[in-house]
Amino acid sequence: MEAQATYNYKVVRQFAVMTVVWGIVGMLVGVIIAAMLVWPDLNPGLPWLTYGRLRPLHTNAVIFAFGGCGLFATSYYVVQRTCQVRLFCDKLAAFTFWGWQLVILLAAITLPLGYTSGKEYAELEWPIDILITIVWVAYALVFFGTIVKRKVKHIYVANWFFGGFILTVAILHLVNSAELPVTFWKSYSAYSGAQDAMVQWWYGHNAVGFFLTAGFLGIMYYFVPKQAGRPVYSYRLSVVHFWALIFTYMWAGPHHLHYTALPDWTQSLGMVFSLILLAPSWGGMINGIMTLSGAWHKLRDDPILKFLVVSLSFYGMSTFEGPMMSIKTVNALSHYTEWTVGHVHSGALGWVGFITIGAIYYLIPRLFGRDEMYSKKLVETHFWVATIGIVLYIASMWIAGVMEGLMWRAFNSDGTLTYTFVEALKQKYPYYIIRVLGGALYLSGMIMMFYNVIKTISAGKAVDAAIPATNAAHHA
Amino acid sequence: MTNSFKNIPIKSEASDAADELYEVRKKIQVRSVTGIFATYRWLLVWITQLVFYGMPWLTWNGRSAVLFDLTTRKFYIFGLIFWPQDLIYLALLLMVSAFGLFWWTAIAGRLWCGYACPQTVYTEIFMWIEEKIEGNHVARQKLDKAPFSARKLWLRGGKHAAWLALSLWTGFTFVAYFTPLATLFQETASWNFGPWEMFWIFFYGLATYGNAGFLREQVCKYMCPYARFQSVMFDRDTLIISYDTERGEPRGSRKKSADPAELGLGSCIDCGICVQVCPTGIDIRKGLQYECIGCAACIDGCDQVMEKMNYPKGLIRYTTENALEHAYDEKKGLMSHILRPRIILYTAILAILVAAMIGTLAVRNPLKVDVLRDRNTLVRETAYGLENVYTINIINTDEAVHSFSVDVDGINGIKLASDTKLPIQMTPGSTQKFSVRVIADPAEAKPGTYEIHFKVQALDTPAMSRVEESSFISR
Amino acid sequence: MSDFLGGFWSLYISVIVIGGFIGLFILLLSQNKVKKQTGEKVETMGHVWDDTLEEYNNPLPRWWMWMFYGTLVFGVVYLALYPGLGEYKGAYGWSSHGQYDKEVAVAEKTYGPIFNGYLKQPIAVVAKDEKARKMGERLFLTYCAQCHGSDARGAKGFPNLRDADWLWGGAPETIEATILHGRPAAGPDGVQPVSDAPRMPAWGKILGEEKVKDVANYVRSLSQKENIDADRATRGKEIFGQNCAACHGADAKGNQALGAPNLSDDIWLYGGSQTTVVETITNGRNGVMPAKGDQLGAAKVHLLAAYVYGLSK
Amino acid sequence: MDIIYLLIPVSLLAVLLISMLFWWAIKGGQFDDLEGPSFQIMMDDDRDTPEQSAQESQR
Repeated sequence: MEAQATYNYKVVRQFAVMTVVWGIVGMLVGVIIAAMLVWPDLNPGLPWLTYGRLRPLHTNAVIFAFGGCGLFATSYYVVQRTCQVRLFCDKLAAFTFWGWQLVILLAAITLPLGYTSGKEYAELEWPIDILITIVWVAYALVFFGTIVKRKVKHIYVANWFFGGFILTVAILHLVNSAELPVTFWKSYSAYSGAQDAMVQWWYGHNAVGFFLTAGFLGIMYYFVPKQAGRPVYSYRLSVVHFWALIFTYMWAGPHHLHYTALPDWTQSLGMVFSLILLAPSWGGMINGIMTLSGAWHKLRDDPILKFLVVSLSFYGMSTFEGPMMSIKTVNALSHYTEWTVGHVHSGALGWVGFITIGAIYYLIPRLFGRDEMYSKKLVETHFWVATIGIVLYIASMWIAGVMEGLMWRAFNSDGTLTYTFVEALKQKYPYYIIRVLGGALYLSGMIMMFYNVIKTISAGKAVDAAIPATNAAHHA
Repeated sequence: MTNSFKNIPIKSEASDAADELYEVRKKIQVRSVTGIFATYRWLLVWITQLVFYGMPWLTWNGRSAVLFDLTTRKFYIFGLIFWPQDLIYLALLLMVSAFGLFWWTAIAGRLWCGYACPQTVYTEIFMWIEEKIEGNHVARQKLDKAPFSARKLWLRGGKHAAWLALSLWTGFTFVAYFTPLATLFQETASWNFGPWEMFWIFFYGLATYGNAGFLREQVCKYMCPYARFQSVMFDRDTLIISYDTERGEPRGSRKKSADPAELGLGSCIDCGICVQVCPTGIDIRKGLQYECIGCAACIDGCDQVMEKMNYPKGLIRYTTENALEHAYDEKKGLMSHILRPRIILYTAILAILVAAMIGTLAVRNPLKVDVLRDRNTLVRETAYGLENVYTINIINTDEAVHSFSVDVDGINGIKLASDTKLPIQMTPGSTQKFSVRVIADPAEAKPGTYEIHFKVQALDTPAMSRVEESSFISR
Repeated sequence: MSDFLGGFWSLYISVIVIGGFIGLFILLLSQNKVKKQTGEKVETMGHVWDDTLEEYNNPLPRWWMWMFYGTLVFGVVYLALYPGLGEYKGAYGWSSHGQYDKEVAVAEKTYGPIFNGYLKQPIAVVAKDEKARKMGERLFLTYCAQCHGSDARGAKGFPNLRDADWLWGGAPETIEATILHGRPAAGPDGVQPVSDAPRMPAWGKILGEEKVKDVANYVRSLSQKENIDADRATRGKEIFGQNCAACHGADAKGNQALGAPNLSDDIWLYGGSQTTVVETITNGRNGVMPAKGDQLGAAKVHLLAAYVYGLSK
Repeated sequence: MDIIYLLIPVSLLAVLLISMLFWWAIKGGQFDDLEGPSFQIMMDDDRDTPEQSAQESQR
């Protein structure tokens, strides 16, 4: 028997560690700009550290660096384990790792310098867009190559979600980054006016829909059953909700542009399909949470399971809040207010953050030949600190958003507006402080995680698990 | 009547019978129960519903005591009037209730679900109506199976009519929090509700009717996110309704007189009452399940049977996992384990938050002031000195007329001039924007920016004053 | 006008949307029945897993299915009533323009009577009504304070409205006309004449630096006493007569018909120091008061005019 | 608005790709057994280290 065939854990290890690193960087920038909203003269006078430059760095860092590396790590791990075959080509996988780190590095340099294409969540300029496309094609090749040479006939549902996420993000990136380069660091979008806004927010919402939902549902469908030790509640539902989710999410973009110059029919379609999205999203939540029926007692003393269950609860809440907010009458109050920020962060910190943290806590011991994390107590503390952080963040932003909405719409007996914009802004001051506190708590949780991960790694050694030969033959 | 899905063996023979993907919900006819915990629950039902139905009827110097007037954006709660700017109190209230939730869940599990949640309260009332009209649970099961007849129509019709009446009254009361009751009665008399009022009366009413009449335990089993959170807050020292397997097993029915030890039986006589009284249709003897909403109906039911069998009560009781596993002697050690560091921490945080809320409400200043610098002219050079222009917005949220004086300090010799007559008189709940000029002697105010403070003071009540900061630019 | 370039696109959208709805209905419908496995494949089904699982068929909560159908049905009904399927305007005939117009009409209905009540009264009378003054002040703070300052004392280049010194005339009707049609007054089509040459022409090139200084000194000498260069002033008076008197009048009292300011009072729109006066003459000035008629409507302008008129009383 | 001449073929291609993928999935037996896969990942024990599984396959 030639050397025991093993999985390629090397690239998974690299991405897993970088997930925690970029998580801290992205959230640190987040806490800084949140503090800048409270104390505007916080930046040391350098143009690179002004709010305008750091905000895109924050969003790109937490979505594409933290979320991206998390998805790379988990998708490579899950596709190998469920197909019981090594990654398609190790060198290409290594290329995707170093390529993605290069993209992040370039973003960290160009965004503070102010090179931006001005499209939210797609601010990176055209040379980096091309690099992203190349890395993404390599990623697709590795992922689907592994699936093609799989040894298990059935493709597990997590791979469907990962595959859907990869293909759709490719289309989104290509269409939204269609821009005409003018200089090496400047380009202009291929679309203009309302069409540009429409394409941007079709991309914008589906960056949330596919990058931060379909991808992470893939993580959920593998790590929740494995951590709970129970199979997925209803495998059939996962198929129904997969196809319904990826079809309907594509339509939801216009709910970002209610009451704008977008034609009425587009806004109506955006609203209707966002409402239809409620059922498929909740299908995922039910499937995840019901997987734990029967393993409920494990929740008491397994902090990783706590992360996964609470992330599913936040997923349920934010995907209920989303369709409600996309209803035009509700949107009339919530649009442009902090309520949207509260909704985004209940999804981002609650769902995306917690499921990634749970998956990384699951992976690190296995990747480094350890039985469990260095300190389980620290994971428990991380859970509580982070949960309180999220509750502070979203509660303060919800209330600030509702207050802001009410104040903007207040008018006097003769029809003139009661408050000027700056008065509503001034009233949000205490809520901004609570938000900084919430963000700081969540960041401190990530730092605890980093310490815990480093201690686990130093105690363990890099290991590549073996591909079980027996099972493979049985299922060919 | 255990849940029949639980024990389907893995069929290996070929059959193309099709299972339903969706569970056809089996209607659970809950057996009514009396006992200490049932009385507590009905006590909570009475308290919460008296507050809910009663509050809109109360009036407070001429207006309804509790009113959330969305059109004018003023929220009246007895003496206090809240404006959008006061939503910080809502934030504090949310945090207090969140930590209250963490606090009692860590102590005794799903108290909220079992006793005070509207879903439980209204299901309890709807079940009481159902019992009064259709008889006990056995009669209701018979009625379910009974063929369609005049009597069935009469009973069912009566029940649903009563349910609908109560639901519409609930919807009406809910809207009465947003529109004063008096106007609401006029509108019902002439049947010209506003569109939103019409929507909310029927939507809230039908939601009550649907949730309490039909969905019942499904809301707790599938829909409620809190059901997921609270399980995260349990730990081994949380009081949970649990069946003492050690004492109860092996279960078996026996004659009252027989001595269980002889027959090798535990205390549980397998009468199944604990399953029949359970609103979510689970069997508590299978240990902790997330469907259990902690309503303690099974404790009451089982204790009644224990009394009849004159066994000691408490086969099913509030106890902690550690106590069950004899980590400590339950009789003596229970209390000390319940008051563990985690509970003390929660109590401390809760106490701070409640103190903060009451404190800030007590010193609440009904005067709000905003100072907005004119943005187009930085400084105006005049014969009598350097001049900056400000707009002052005074909001008097008090229910009395006040007159306010405005003065400014920050640069010596600084003067305030206003075209509006000061002190300015403000009617209750009014806002007034007026422009003022701050004049400084160029000798005193060298070029640069100075921090100045505006002090707005109610003449009749010293407490009602605000100091707002702004900047004076001189050239 | 329709949002579509041609009928094809409206059809294109409607087909995809309806196709999508049907697809979702079918997907949901087809998955309702769980078909049992038949024949030989069954033993791969009977997976034995270390935690012996007696649950085999995990049923789904039925309300989830009804919720899914519910949202689909709501979508169909909504798209029937509201514009969604391309050109189809929806049975309800709603449009965002329509909603805006309706809201403006409702606002008109509630506030209209208040304002129209004052529109009928002459400005002088309205100026005395305290309630009207308060409303006028709020309108002023919302629409005019940006340039004239919240205390209406103006700024460099924006007239002070409290000092009874009027460029175009202080009579109530002229004030109302100034606000309605702006200065320079808009023509019947509501468009104000825009000329690149400033209304106060730039005399710098024509007169040359020295002469400009002379005129500046003369003009200042009419109202100020200190640091006036007497002989420059006398020379300036002569130059003033030939060039500036045409608009500002021989006695430099100004001409309200042309909006030429009175130079003999010590009130200066752009500053009264020697340097600013020289600058004004050299480069000229082109102050424009935007027409507020269409934005605010006659009733609000009437109230504003009364407020402004009352300021200097 | 002439970007549409690029977008139409691209979207038709995408629709074709997706329907082929969906068709292959149905025909390729991906949906035949919808209970098995959920157990499958449970049986995949990712706890053991290479040495353990090495001895396992030698046995």
